[in-house]
Amino acid sequence: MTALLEVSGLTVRFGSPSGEVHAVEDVSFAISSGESLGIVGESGSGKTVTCMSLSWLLPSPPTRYVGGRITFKGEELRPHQEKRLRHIRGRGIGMIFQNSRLSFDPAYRMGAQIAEVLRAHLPQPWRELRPEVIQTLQSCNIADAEAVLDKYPHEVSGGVAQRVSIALALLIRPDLLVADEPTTSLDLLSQIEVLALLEKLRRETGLAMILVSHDLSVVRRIADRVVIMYAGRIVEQGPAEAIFSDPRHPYTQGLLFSALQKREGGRLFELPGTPPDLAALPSGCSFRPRCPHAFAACEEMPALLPAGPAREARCHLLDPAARRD
Amino acid sequence: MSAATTAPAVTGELPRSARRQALAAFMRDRMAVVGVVVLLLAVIVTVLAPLISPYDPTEGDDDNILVPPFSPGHILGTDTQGRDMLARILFGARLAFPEAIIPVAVAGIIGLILGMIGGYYHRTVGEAVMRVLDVLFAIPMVLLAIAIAAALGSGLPTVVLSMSIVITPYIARVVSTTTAQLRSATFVEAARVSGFGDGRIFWREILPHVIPAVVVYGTTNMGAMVVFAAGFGFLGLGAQPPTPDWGAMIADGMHSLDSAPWVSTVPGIAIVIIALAFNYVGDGLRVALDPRLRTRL
Amino acid sequence: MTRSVDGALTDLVHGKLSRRDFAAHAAALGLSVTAISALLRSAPAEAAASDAVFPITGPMQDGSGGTLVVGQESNWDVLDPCLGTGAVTWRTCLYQIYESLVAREMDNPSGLSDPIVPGITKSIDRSSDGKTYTFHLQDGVTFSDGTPFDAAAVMWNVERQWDQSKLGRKNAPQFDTTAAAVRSWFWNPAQMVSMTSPNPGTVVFELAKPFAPFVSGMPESGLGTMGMSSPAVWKTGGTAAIAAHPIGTGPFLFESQSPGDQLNIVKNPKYWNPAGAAKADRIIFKALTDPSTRVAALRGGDAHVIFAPPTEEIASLQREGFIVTARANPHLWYMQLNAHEPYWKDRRVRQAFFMSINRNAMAKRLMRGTALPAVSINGRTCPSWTDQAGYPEHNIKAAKQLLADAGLEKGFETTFQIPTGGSGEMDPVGMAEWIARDAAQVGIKIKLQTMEWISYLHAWAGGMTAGIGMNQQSWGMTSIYWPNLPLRTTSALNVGHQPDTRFDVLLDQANSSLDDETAIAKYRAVDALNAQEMWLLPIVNDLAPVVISPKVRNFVHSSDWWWDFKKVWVQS
Amino acid sequence: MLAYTAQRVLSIIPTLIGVSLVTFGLLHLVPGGPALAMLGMAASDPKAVAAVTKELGLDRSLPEQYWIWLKRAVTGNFGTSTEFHVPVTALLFPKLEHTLILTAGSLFYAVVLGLMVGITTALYHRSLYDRLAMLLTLIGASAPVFWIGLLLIYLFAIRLGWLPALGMASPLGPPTVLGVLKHLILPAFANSIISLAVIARIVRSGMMEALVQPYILAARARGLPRWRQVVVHAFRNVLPDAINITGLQVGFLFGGALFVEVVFGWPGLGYLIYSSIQARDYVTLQAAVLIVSAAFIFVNLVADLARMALDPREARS
Repeated sequence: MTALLEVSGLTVRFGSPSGEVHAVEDVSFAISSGESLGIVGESGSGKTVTCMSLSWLLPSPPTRYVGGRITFKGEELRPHQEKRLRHIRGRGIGMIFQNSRLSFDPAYRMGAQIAEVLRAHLPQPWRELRPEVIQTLQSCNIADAEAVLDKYPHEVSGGVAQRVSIALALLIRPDLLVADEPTTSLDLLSQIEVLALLEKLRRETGLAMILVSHDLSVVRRIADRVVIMYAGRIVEQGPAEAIFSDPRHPYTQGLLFSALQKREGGRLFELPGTPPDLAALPSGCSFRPRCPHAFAACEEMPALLPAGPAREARCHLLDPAARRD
Repeated sequence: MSAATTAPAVTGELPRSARRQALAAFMRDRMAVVGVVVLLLAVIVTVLAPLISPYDPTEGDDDNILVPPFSPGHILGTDTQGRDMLARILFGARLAFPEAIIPVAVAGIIGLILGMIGGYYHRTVGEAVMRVLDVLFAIPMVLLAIAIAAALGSGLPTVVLSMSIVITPYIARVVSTTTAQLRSATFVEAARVSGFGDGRIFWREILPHVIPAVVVYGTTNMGAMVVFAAGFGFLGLGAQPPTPDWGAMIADGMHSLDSAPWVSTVPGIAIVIIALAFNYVGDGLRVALDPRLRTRL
Repeated sequence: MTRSVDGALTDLVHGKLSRRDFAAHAAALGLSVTAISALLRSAPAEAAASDAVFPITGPMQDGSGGTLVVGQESNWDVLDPCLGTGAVTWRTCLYQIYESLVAREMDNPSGLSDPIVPGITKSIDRSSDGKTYTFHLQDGVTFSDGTPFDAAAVMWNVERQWDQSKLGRKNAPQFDTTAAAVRSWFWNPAQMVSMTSPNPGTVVFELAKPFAPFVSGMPESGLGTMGMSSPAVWKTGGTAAIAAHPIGTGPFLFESQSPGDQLNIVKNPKYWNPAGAAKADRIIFKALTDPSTRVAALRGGDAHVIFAPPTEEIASLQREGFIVTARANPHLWYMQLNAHEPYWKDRRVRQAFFMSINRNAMAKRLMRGTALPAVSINGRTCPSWTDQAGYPEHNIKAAKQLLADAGLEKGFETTFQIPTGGSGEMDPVGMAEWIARDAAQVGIKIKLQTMEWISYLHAWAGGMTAGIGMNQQSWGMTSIYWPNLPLRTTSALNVGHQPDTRFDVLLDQANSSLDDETAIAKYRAVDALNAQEMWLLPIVNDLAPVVISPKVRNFVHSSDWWWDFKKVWVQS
Repeated sequence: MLAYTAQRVLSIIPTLIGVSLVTFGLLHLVPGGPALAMLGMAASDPKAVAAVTKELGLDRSLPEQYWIWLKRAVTGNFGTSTEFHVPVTALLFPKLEHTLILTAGSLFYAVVLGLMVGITTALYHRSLYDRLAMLLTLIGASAPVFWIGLLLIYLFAIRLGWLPALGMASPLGPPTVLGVLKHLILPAFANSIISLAVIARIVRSGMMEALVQPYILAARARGLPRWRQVVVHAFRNVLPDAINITGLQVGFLFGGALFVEVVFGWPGLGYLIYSSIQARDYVTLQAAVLIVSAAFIFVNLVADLARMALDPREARS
């Protein structure tokens, strides 16, 4: 099975007053048709920038695409080829954003915005598409679909907006759906509903999906495979079950532990320290300052090392040679 | 993207560090710094004009009428009466600065008071104040200024007075909008609930928040005031001749635009430079004093 | 076209070549930019001073037709011969549409304009006691609305502005307060007691006592006192109708106007005097108040004649092929001193101040030859004008001596009230600056106080108040009458409050003279007395330069404030 | 929204009365009344001045004069110009039309160029083009209008001879639409520069803000073409502010027309107002100021309502 999307060596930076921000460094992963991939990390870990970069979405400048190769359905996508990319975006790679209310233009009704997107990708006129739109909205658990079309973004709730957003992505039938923190800004009830919806989609359509979240439980419910990111780099990746049952990177272990604590309502365990400033990364392993196991070798950036079947982790602990020192 | 916003939240910081931060933001704006340098230089030159000016600005030389620029002895040339243009520009600045600064200062104070009243007591007295200002708004600015000047006779005091009257409503509007917003702000509500008098609320809670807006608006408008004052001079309503007035100098030179274009071009350039400097400083201040703008890339 | 750099430089110095053209020549000769600018700097500025003598006429050629566009320096006001004021109103349209009972020939290239020429009046008889004037009217004259011009029409027009209530009689229905006020300077001193018409071709005016300037004063202030408009128009809608539908006997007819912008008049095909019929088909007057706008209009071909060109541009306009004409006229730019200010009480101080002013340099350098230094209080076209009145020459040394004699060797401070502009004012601010500079040389420190024109008129007409040392005005008449206005102690125009009644005596004698020679001699005596007393300071006479396009034919510069355009035509 | 509109429209009336009061009071402070202007040199005769002043009714008390004026004005009778002796309405309306043409021309430049510059500089912000364009607009905004006008005349009319410098149409021959447009180019541009700069700067900062909004990124992610992101979405959200500022600028252009009309000999209201002050033609002035103010208030009101109507968040509340 060839990969639907293959990312290799993706490196993205920004300029800022305090120096160059290394948002994403040398990120490589792949996703196959029908597969679902979770990307996990704290805010500032580069997970959002990574998934925005899949179709070179961030405007450049100011974004600097320093390196990386993205192959989608066997075709290499290059930055700045806006004409080609326009057809990939939405049609090839659909996206759902963290705050869907903000992802709709406040000046237009929801219906008009849906129609506009459909018109950009589909040959049929809006009149023909409308029944399908209503149906899709209803299948996304929007009861009063007709009414929603006539509403402005500020007149619907965040949960409804998110479901409209998902419906809209589905209407164009993309090959890959990228959902960036789809539940973060929602209330609890909506979170549950949206997650259920995504799960249902996975089940019923077999759509390939990348789910970005800082919330492990969300990822755990949906993802087949997981990528853990820290300070712009992948620190660990592999099959979801394997990683959740046996994390190999100290950062992943910390994350899982704190999530566990939270769920059990116990004393809140947080990883000590804060993520590093991406404009002034420490030398060596970026996690070193917060790592309970840090040792001399960590002053050099470790490579991604094999950590089991189809698994990798970026830690010197996995390198018997390094441990010797 | 979230990684790009690096500035930490400013809540709970000492005012002094806020001020330092504003200064730092201002210094980062290269054009604003250039503007400040230009204005400082201009002020120094203006103050020293009697010492450094090569000629008396009102003393004409019959034998050197309309000498072109870059001539020996007259680097900017001479005008229709043989007066040295450089000397007239230098002395003209002595009018241009007061004409820019005093009206803004006067209107700033009056506008501050009226605007705070208008914004705070917006259902009673304030409404009346704002209505009166609406009337002044509706009369074209130039017309209002000319009528006042015609009523009071030409000269610096008239120019200053009529410009002050003309821009007061604008400043008052800026203040009243800000005040109206502040009125419902939590800390003002809190002060009111704690039983503080209106005077104290104005002085302690509203004024410190309104002043930056006035300063920014005022500085930005000083550039416009330089231009506006030139309009008075152009129409012959400016300073009493032979006192050099940039606007009057342009009017003087427009008759000889073809044979001696420098006579009106040189004061025009002087006006542009000073107005531009004020505009850049105003822009810099706006960014520096508005934390929302400051943190934006 | 090649010539040597030396040759070009010579031309430049002599004003035959503009600096720009010179630079172009020099560049063509391969000179570097720095060399050119060095040469330019070494040459004296062009037009710094001028001894230029301007022609009185443009190209003269028989012919007719065309549309003449005239760029005016200010708005005209009411198109009513009784109400219109200001030279521009008269010059632009009223003089072309209406005619005066008393006319002067102002477009005669040679000769003065005072002689009264036959027009709608054939001849005038004066009785030997100087109190009765009989006007014999021209036959066959009609207004352009077809109504006849006759004695009844003349009397109707006079009654419109002649306030008979002062004689205890009832005013005519057409009497207009404003019209009477506008002409009050004439009718009140003339003391007319009756106006009769023995037949439709004759009008007889009866005066209480002899008034020598009676006839010559009539065409002053335009043809104001005697501009004849059709009574029939008034009957249709009163004063407003006259301004809206100006109907006269003149060589042109009113066509249309946009007040303050444009006024069109067309040739009157039924003019009563075929010999004097208009040559141009149409004249368009444009109000172009900004001097550079007028010049731009001329250069762009949007105007054929412009009044009051900026003097700085005259030389370059001439080089471009435009014709600048100028001519002596009654204009006088004069100053009056405030007799209430203590320092002026001593005659020597007044003389010293006058002598400190270099009027010659002012006319030549500041006005670039478009003005002459004034040597009389009478206009240059007035029969009583003389250059022998005895006004002292510019002399700083003598002036200082006079001040020292008067005990003011340290000088004093005074204030000069001037308008920023206004009718016939030339460049009042520049001139006042010039005077202040000159006076400073003898220690008289002058502070200028400028005012906008109407505010100035208000202050001026009220007479100088304490603290004001002097003010300024521009007026003058071709009629001998004018000195009555500023110099009579009782006149409202004696704005400096000069107290010397010897002027009144001389003026009374002049006005009651029964022959012109005596009257002229007496007016000259007034002039000479003023040259001693120095209450009224004659500064310069404007030559009123006009720039015309070379397409304009038969243009003769007027010898008065107003203009006659009937002989002018435009080559297409 | 409807009630609000009605309330705003009604509030124009007291403002206009205030405007007429202020103008009236101000004019009567100016020394030298219409009598002086009408009499010229004869103004030196105080009896003549008094007679004319009485004739014009200017010897009555100010409140009385104002009341008489107001009563007539309500019926649409604005009196007769003391300068030209023609009905003020006949004098005013052609001039108003001319000023509207000039204002429309200026607005065209200000809006079209302002939007172009504002949008493109926001798109290429921090580029050399952006810096240059911003410098130029700021210089334009820092220069006196009459000076710019003079430079334009000097360059395009005198030196190059490309465009007419003066008036609305050539005085020779009947006016044509093309002729008026040609005459409009320079004065409209001179008049527009400050507004152009203001609009460009507002639009630029608005666009910069809008272009980084999530909905633009979302539009991009949904595969909308760039022009739709910029024009249909980013600009649409700047539009209410742009319209509002444009409304304010209309008033400004109306007032700024004075200098331009003087310099370019454009026969409009601004110039009429200026010359009416000089001639103390109170009658004309009162009406002219009222018209200009009414137009100014009206345009601002329309701009304000348009801004609200275009912002769905405000329109529905």
